[in-house]
Amino acid sequence: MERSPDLSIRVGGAAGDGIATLGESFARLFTRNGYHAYGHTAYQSVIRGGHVWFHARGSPDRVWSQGDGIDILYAYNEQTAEIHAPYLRKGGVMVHDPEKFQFPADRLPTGTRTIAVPTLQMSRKYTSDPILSGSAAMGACTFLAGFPFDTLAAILQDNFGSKKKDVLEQNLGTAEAGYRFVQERERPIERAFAPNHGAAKLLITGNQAIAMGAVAGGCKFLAQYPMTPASTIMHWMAAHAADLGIVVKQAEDELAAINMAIGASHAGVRAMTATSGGGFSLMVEALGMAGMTETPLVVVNSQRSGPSTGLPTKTEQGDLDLMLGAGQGDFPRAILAPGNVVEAYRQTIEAFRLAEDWQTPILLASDFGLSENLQSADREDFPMDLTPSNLFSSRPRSENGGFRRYAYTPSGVSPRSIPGQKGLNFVAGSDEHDERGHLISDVLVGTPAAVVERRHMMEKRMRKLEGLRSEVPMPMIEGPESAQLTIVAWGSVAGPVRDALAELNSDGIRVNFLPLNCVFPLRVAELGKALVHAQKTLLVEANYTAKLGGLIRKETGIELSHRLLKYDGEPFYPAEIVAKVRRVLKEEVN
Amino acid sequence: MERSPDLSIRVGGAAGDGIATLGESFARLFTRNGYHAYGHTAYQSVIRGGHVWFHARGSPDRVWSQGDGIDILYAYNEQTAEIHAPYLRKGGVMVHDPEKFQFPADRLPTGTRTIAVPTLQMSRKYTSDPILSGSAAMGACTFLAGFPFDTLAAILQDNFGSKKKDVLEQNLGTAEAGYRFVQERERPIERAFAPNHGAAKLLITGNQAIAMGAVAGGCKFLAQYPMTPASTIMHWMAAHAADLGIVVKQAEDELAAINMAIGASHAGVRAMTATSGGGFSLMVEALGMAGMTETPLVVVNSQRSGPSTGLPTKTEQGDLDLMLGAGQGDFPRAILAPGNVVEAYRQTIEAFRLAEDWQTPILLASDFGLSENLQSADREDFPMDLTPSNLFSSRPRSENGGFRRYAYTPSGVSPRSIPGQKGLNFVAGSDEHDERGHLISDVLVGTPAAVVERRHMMEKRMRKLEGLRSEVPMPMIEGPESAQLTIVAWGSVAGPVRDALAELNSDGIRVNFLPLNCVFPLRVAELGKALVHAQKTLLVEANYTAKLGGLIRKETGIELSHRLLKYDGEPFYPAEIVAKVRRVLKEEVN
Amino acid sequence: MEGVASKVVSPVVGKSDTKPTWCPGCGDYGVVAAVERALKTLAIPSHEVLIVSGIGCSSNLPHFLSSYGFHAIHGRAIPVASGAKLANHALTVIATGGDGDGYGIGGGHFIHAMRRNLDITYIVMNNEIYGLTTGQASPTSEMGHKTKSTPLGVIEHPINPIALALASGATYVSRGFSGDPKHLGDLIANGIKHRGFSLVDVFSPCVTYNKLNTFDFFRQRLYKLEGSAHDPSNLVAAFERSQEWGAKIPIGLFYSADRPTYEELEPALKAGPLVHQPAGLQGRERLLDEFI
Amino acid sequence: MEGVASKVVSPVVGKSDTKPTWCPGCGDYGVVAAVERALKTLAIPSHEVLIVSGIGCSSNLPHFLSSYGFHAIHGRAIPVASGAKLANHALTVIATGGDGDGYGIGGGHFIHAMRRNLDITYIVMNNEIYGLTTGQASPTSEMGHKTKSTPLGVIEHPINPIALALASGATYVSRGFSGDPKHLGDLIANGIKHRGFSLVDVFSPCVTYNKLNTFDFFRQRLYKLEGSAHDPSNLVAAFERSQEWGAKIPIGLFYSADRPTYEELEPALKAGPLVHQPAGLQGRERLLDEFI
Ligand SMILES: Cc1ncc(C[n+]2csc(CCOP(=O)(O)OP(=O)(O)O)c2C)c(N)n1
Ligand SMILES: Cc1ncc(C[n+]2csc(CCOP(=O)(O)OP(=O)(O)O)c2C)c(N)n1
Ligand code: SF4
Ligand code: SF4
Ligand SMILES: [Mg+2]
Ligand SMILES: [Mg+2]
Repeated sequence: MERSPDLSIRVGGAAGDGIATLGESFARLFTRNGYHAYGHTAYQSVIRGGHVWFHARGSPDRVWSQGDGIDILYAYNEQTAEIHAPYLRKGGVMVHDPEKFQFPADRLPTGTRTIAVPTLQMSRKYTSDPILSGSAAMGACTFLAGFPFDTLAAILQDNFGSKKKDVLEQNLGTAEAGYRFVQERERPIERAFAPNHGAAKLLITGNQAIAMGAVAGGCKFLAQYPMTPASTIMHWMAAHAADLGIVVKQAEDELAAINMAIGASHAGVRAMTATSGGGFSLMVEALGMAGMTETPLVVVNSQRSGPSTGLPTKTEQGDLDLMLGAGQGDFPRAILAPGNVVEAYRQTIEAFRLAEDWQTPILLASDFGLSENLQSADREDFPMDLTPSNLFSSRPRSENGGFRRYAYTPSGVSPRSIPGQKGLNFVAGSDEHDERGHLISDVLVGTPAAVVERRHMMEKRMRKLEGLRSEVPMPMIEGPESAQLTIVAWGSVAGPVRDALAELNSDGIRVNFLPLNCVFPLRVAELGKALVHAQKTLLVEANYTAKLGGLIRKETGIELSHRLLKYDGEPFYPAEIVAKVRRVLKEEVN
Repeated sequence: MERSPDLSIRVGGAAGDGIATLGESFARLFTRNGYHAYGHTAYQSVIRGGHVWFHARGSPDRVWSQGDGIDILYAYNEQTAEIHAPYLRKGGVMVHDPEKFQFPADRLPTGTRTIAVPTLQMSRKYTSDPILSGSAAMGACTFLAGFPFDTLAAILQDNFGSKKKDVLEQNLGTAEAGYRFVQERERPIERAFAPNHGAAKLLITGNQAIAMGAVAGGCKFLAQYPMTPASTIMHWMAAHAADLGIVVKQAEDELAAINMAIGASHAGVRAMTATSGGGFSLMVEALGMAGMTETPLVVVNSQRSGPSTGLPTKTEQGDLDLMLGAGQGDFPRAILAPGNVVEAYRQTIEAFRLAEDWQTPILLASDFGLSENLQSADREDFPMDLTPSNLFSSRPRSENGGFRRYAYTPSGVSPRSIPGQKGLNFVAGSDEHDERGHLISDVLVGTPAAVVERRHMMEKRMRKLEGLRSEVPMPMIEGPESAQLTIVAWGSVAGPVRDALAELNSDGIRVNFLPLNCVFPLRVAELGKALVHAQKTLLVEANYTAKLGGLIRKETGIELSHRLLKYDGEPFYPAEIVAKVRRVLKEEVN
Repeated sequence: MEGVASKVVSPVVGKSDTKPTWCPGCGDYGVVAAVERALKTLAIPSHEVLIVSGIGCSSNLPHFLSSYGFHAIHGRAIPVASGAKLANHALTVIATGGDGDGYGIGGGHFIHAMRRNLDITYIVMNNEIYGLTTGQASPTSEMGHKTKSTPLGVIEHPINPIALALASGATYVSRGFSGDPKHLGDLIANGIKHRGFSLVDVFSPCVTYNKLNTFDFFRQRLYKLEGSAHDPSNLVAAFERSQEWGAKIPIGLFYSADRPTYEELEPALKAGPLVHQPAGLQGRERLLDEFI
Repeated sequence: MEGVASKVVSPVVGKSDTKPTWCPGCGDYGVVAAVERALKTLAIPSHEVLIVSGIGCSSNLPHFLSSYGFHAIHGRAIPVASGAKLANHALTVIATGGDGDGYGIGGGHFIHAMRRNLDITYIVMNNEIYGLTTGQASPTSEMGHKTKSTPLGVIEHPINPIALALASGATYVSRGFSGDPKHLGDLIANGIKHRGFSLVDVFSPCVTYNKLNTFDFFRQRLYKLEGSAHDPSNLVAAFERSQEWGAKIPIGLFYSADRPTYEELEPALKAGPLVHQPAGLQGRERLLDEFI
């Protein structure tokens, strides 16, 4: 498989310089011209200042991560040049304004060069605020990337059209000045793309996909407390709430958020909450209550670098043990872990289905990278044809002698009534209870009948775990069937692994990939089968203690033979994975 | 090894009937006469009514659990007779008052009988409150068990001496009436004990031992929120706080409790909090903060039957995954799991030492059984010679250019200063930071130097986990060195296992036992070595999903071959374990 | 008749088939009777009532009435009730529990619920002690009260739930007494009728663990605001009354005000209870346009 | 000179070697300056001051001063500060953070800390928005305020921290303005001097995300209680003033009262700060007698 060359544009500056807007616009240049794209945002836990950057990568082929290397770097300030210029690859250029800083050519990698653009001069025509200079540079980069000014103009129109009229005019004017300035002096770089490669693609973050997927799956209620990188789920929902008929409740804390969602679900409305590790920690107790009361619930945990407050704007897969162990005692749960925006949409829908069918909490594990980075996709990737049933309008049969909300059944799933439905009144309780919901923790517990009842009720609930196991996504090998090495990863780390795989396979190296979209419960039999033929296995995981590796060993006895772990907050780069695979395979030869 | 026969007295009634006091007094009959004893309390999540019971077992040998079977049953009410009479063993008697209820002899196991005592009649001499009738029965049982009235009189003196004078008189009078009534008509039962077997022993609960161990280990600050079965730690501490110079703070919730303890520890005072699963769930976030800020902390989690509120007065080992996963991201921790009151005392001291030496949170896992049941012990079991250092008076060296609170060291442990110490000011932060405690999450994160710094700081902290691993209690086989089967268990389940082992070994069956007093980090090498010779292994654990078994497989790859799991809230009975071992060994023969 | 009404058939709320497990003489018997009386008076069908509680002796209340119930975890009755109310605001939602549950561990939710003004009635069985955990100090325990956790006496100023409610913007703030179930029933009924968040703090003595704040203690001290010159529309006057403690302690309605409820202001609820609205994204493909 | 004072050598609290990372113009600059001024005035040695914060823009404050600090997790500044104060009540303990941190997620601790009356000074940088998480509504956001989480406007009554403090039994209740650091510095200094819990709520505008409650907004409305007829020993009058919002908004000292602190009442602290007391059980063997 030949891969077409990709094109990467990176822009860096300080928080407040409008870097994210510039970067997203670059990503959109790709998708508007019909290319696949990936946009990686790198910012800090500070509102102004510091150093932020955005990396936009495009390709005629599907891209799964930020890739490796930079072709066009726009350095808004000197720090950006210092930090990022070393990653320019052959034929690459750095755009900067010499009025802001000088950058001697000998500090650039060989085969790369700078292009000086007087961006401040161009923006000064309109304002003394240097932020406008970014648009001039954007114009310059657009030309260098091979795209027509029209595309950029349309993007600027979308970005600033709703603002005061002169804001748009100023941006358009400066952008055009930058474009024309370079057009007169330069040619597009060697890797530049041809315009109009195909129909425009969508560009979407994991959080937007999750939020939209939730609504598609029937969610009508979101209670959340802001926390990076989960906040934008609430932002998207809030922006569309009135239109879509969804209650979005910013709660006073995460304890309230999850308990509100449980209350709403109990009352018959599909409900979700979303947070990151610190907030998820506060939800642990209520998660167990959802398990005990058998209340459907979807909880998104978008992981960031821990422990504790850690690095709030950096990625990690450090919460697996937390999610596995959340809640005292045993109750059924599943943990889905989508690997890209399309899976994020679909698995959120699936999370709602599983939560409802199995009447238990379902966790959706995201992370900073998936939640906040941008990925291209097609309209067809987001089917909207599902019609979630109205829970209130279907009701279980009434029974003589009282409704048995927690009736023993072979599957463990019992008939559920909704408050407001006549004749099916019951009390849901966080204490242990019998089939009708009556407590057995008070005047009964310890008596022989209650001991048996308790055992049966535990077994009834835990049967649902086996049911869940048979319905969660199947582990499926990607790439060549028989391979020298099988890579195993979960969640968004699938992105750089897929890019690495493409490169390795196109180099003729037989490596394949087992992405886990569901980390709990594991389909032990299928997983064992998928791994049994692997000569070597490489676990790629973004945490210190190889948590998925531990879980696989715990559940299957299989110890993956090699590991590539990262815990510095940065995403995996495909090249790191490629290099590791080569090292592991070389070992074998020796 | 021949085992001497034990003697078990059980008393049952409703909450409010004074059953616990009666039961504890029976246990004390044993210890005051120099016998070993174990007292099992069984109550419900209700304040009055329902059914409660207490089981007191004595023996000339050390006993580790409530054992099996009943020799003397005092049935305060009919329900007690119905529930417990079936467990009377040969030669056993049931004491009851026919005025309360009749119990036909054919409902008793063969070889057992009832002894009718007019307890109400005896108590009516003083009061119409039937609660006094229990003292009459206690007198009767004391005689039947072989003990002199004097011992009982002394116990009653201790129980009621501080109350109004006539309360003591009434109890003494009724007890003596009961004693004399039976003395005139009966002889002590066959298994009855001889009085004055030796010097009086102590009788203590796990929670008392933990509280006392904490103080011995240097604890000066306890912040707690009430929760069964951890509340009595606070009660003991509160009762002794003024005398011992300890601040006991009942907080507004568990969030406050753990954060207060962290604040106190930061300020240089050894601090603890204690709770059960639901409250522990609320402590998860702050636990990570203690890990990140490297603040010593001891957290007791006394487990009860989950999930959620579950069975608040019943035992389980269901929180292992919760404790392992508590907190987003990775940080070092240890989980100690004492198996009896003496270990509870010593390991609490050890928990304080480890927390301080490794500057990280140490969890002490207890459970309802260990926390609330009574066990005999000797004074020498509770050494009080440790002199915990004063943290404030020893100070690290000052440094030029600022104190490096989080200095990189080979062990991962850095010098620690205490607020109030001059010239060593620093800021402890829950965000990632550098050696001096400066944040790297804001204006630095993502820059090349900060990425390296982050990696180093993670590695520094995680080195402490390896240090901890080398200092936690060693797994040591008990019983015959080579055996047909090795039992593995953790925490208080060691009790019934030890009793079962004694029985099996005295029957000539070669079984041994590997108790785990530390479940995390596991000493992987030593554990592997201890298990490598085991022909068969039996995991005995009080939860549904065999959590310790999973952890052992995850860490060592070893899958224990057999399991005995219990999740109905009741303690393991030695006979269940004996029977299971016999079944497992029979398998082999077939 | 009431005594045998079964959970599933009673048209209005009555006793359930579970007998209360409280200690004989516990104040909470008076409260459940008052709730039952209030709901009977209002004749709300039993299946349209949801009673949500936390954990504690008092929080067992939902099991003893024939409505729908949710017996949640300690301290979280209010957020669970809030979620349920937002999901179906046609339901009559009552939150209930103890002083530890509501003012201790649940204190944060308490103040936020009141500013939020959801149409929920919150009945707190305030016995100034932790009952179910066998007698520790509660946030409303008086200074000096000796309990298992404060053997030398409480050294903290107690929470004043009435003052707190007034400061938080609650729109119906009242206090009742378990020993006067008729008056209490009226306060509860009026609280349910009130549009917005209603607090009914109830002196509900724990006869087992609180030997200080007994029925007698209250009988000697309580007086009714209804018979006094108090004007329940005057916030500052209500705050002043809330400070009264000692020989004379007021019960009754401290304050009530008319303010739109959260449900009324929430745009997504204009189309009726959420539970009856259609779900999903059918026909919403234009949503994707924002990602082009 | 102040500018270069290093964390470890300054005898009294000065700036640290870390420059504030707040947005240019952020109200919090005025607050850190006021804290520095107050501590300088009181001349407390820098190593005897512990500043504890939660998480938020405002909660970064401890890093910018040369004292000891504890930058805790979101919402938990008060319990951490309380534990530290109980461990060593010779320390000057200041808790600080934002409105979300203190009145939102930390709301429960807030009300309990005030009734407890530990000698802690709590400074809340109230910008009526969530700054660090980029602009969602906060518990003090006004009705109608459009934010990222409330695009159609806030529909909840805001928290009134002053009223809440008065209702909870706080013994020093004040409000300052970041735009008047001299006045604010005095409020803080007096709060630190006050024996017991002191609240200093500070209007500290977020220039990036709150376009409603700006410096100008406050400059046009604020007046000082000190110049008015207000009597800060009158609780009810203070409550009345706390309700003022609109054209005229008061700052200054609303209320102060003299009540024993928690530390003074705690028996174990009679022998001096806990941190200096001996630990362990040496010679306490008689403790075992109770188990015989
Ligand atoms: C998170 C958590 N912490 C602690 C407990 C233990 N607990 C159960 S009830 C209760 C307090 C009960 O007091 P209150 O709310 O006043 O109710 P009462 O029993 O007095 O009616 C506590 C602390 C718990 N169940 N969950
Ligand atoms: C448990 C938890 N939930 C959420 C967050 C995310 N978070 C960080 S700061 C913040 C709010 C900041 O608002 P405020 O306290 O008012 O401080 P400001 O930034 O406005 O000064 C939130 C929600 C967190 N760190 N921890
Ligand atoms: S302990 Fe107190 S509150 Fe609980 S049921 Fe008994 S009397 Fe009522
Ligand atoms: S975002 Fe607002 S609060 Fe945060 S630093 Fe900027 S101006 Fe200050
Ligand atoms: Mg109570
Ligand atoms: Mg704020």
